[in-house]
Amino acid sequence: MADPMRIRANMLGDKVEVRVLMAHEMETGQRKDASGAIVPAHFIQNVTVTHAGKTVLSAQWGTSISKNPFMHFRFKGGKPGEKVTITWVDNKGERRTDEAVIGGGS
Amino acid sequence: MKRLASLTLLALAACASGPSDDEMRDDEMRQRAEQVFRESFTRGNPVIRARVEQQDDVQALCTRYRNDPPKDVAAKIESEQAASIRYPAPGHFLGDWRRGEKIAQDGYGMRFTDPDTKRPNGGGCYNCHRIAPAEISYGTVGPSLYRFGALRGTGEAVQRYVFGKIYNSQATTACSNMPRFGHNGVLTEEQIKDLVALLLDPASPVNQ
Amino acid sequence: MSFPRLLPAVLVGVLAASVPCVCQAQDDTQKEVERYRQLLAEGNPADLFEAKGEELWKTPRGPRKASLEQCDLGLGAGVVKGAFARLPRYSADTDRVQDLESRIVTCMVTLQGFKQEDITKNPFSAPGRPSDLEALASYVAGESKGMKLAAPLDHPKEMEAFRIGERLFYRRAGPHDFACVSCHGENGKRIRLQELPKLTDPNDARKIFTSWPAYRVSQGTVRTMQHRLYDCYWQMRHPQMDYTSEASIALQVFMAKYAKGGEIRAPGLKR
Amino acid sequence: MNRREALKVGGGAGALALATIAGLIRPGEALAQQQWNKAAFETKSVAATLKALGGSGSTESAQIQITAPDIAENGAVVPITIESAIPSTEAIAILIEKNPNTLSADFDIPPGTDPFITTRVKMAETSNIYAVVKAGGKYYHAA
Repeated sequence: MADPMRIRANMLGDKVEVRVLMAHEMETGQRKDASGAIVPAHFIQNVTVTHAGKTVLSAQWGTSISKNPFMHFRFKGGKPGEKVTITWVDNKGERRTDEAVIGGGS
Repeated sequence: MKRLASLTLLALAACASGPSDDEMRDDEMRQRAEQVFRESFTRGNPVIRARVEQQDDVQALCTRYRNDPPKDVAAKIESEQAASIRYPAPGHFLGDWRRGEKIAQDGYGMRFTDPDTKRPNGGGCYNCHRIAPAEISYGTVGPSLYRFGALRGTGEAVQRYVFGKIYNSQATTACSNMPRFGHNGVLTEEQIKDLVALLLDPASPVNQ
Repeated sequence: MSFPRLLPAVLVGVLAASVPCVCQAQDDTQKEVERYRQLLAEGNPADLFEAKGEELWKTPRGPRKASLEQCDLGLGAGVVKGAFARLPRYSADTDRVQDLESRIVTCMVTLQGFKQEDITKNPFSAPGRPSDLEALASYVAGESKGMKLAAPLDHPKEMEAFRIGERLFYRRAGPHDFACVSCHGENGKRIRLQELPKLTDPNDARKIFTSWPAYRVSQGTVRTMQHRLYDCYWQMRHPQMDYTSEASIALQVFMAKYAKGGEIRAPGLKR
Repeated sequence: MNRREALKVGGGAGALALATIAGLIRPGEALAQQQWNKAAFETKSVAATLKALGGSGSTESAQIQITAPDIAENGAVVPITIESAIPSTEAIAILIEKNPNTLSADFDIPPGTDPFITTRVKMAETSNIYAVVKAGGKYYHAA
């Protein structure tokens, strides 16, 4: 199973600032291994961030997002103590969902 | 520290009664370190291992004096290393600067991940030197060589000097940080001539 | 100083729009590289390894189905906090000077029953083959973040290791005549765009020695101090250095002497 | 079918979001039904990507700011921030002109979320970076 994400969610004024790191190889499908064989593409295709049942960000990614992806964004309407939930799904159908509690001012 | 080391040597030279206690301990420590070195690279490629276990005289002296040998030792190293240089025939120092640029960029060769193929070794010159202006990713361990020919001239005497410097850097500076590319068989005569051209050919981007 | 075996299918990208002019090339390049690093510092993927390492540390594993929670890293069984700030050091139970990785291996063998040969055969990760040791080292090092390096280095074996490390630091060998000091003996130098620390200068040593393990963006993984030394010897045209070999630890004792007092910033983030 | 088209006609993801709010399905399940714009991610030029995203008539805008270092020490990890000052920004896409596949990422920005995103991309070689913004149903771009 995929390793957990690291999510930091903190209030910045009236907004929630979210920074997330995901553990994923993000294989392009163009790299060759030591024996010269192509390593099949393996990458996150969809990311969804929800807060209080509402999607606050959704993304589609291609193979050119860096390994161990990082994302930073801000949304309105969250309060300290509430949860932010992030889910990714990759091209092999593997998925991972993690959540973080919104902290006070950062 | 460096000054102390050379004084110790002079004192030793003047003393006929054999090595001092300090010198004995130093020698013991040297042997102990050599043993640790041998026991710490046991799994590597045996060819590469053999190349590093045994130091040549120059390597041993530069290690001992931490690259700052006393004058007499330096002079001896320089004259012996100068004698080892195999120069090309007069008038044939300049190769092709375009090939030289490739060699200067290339760090390939003699590392444990470099497969033993016919691919020639690189010089890796940009690791330490600024050379052609288009390459902004250059090192500063060695001096900038940008405009080398424009500043120093491009005549045969300079060509011969540059060839010798790349072939065996320690012929001019004992214990220089720069590899002895020709002497140690890292680069061929042809490759060194291409590098001479990179620095000295008036058409080379180095001299624009 | 890239590591071609591990580099992804992409190379250094320089944005065409603004290649700096020749006159200020060096200054501008340095400034942009600094900016690049600051942008990356916003999220260090080493965090992922710390989290994984903590989980591994606390999970019963190995033939004995034991966790590493009772591991003695030098401050007593079970003390992780601050342990990295006191390494490398002499351990009476093994009668050896040990670094972080060597001590983790000792605990994996004695507590969990792993075979030393098995865990040290492929200690560094490769694409598709993660390394427990990289994660474990990240976790333990991270538990000393903000503390000052205070390895005692006064035991006779530690003092002997220092003298051996010192000799090895200056030892020139191989077809390129390289020694550690070839790259790490002067201030303000760099290889390509990578600045080189002068390891015998406390100002440099304090910053560098305490920032490994580190996430290396060029390799997409955390690399440890053992890997840093192995990689240096690769560049020096030496053979593969044995994992946790005596030379690797002697060199760390040598460096640690100059790095004492430096604030632990591991796991760091590097090119 | 192109997911953008689905959004335009007001079905697809919009309906799923409602279902999530109602607690009918968990976010993970909603994701499984989410689409990935294969056609757009396989394009090999800026023009083709714009076309695949439905933004062929896109106009250049000074209200889109792209922040990236001029020099990336390593092309495997290039930090990029896109910020749009165009009112009603709904989506932000990142395009790398010289990459084997031009489109790198496409972010949907719902109301309440800042039109601002930072991520990290791989660059195969020195290249221009384009940002494409969809706002109020129209497309804008910047390089």
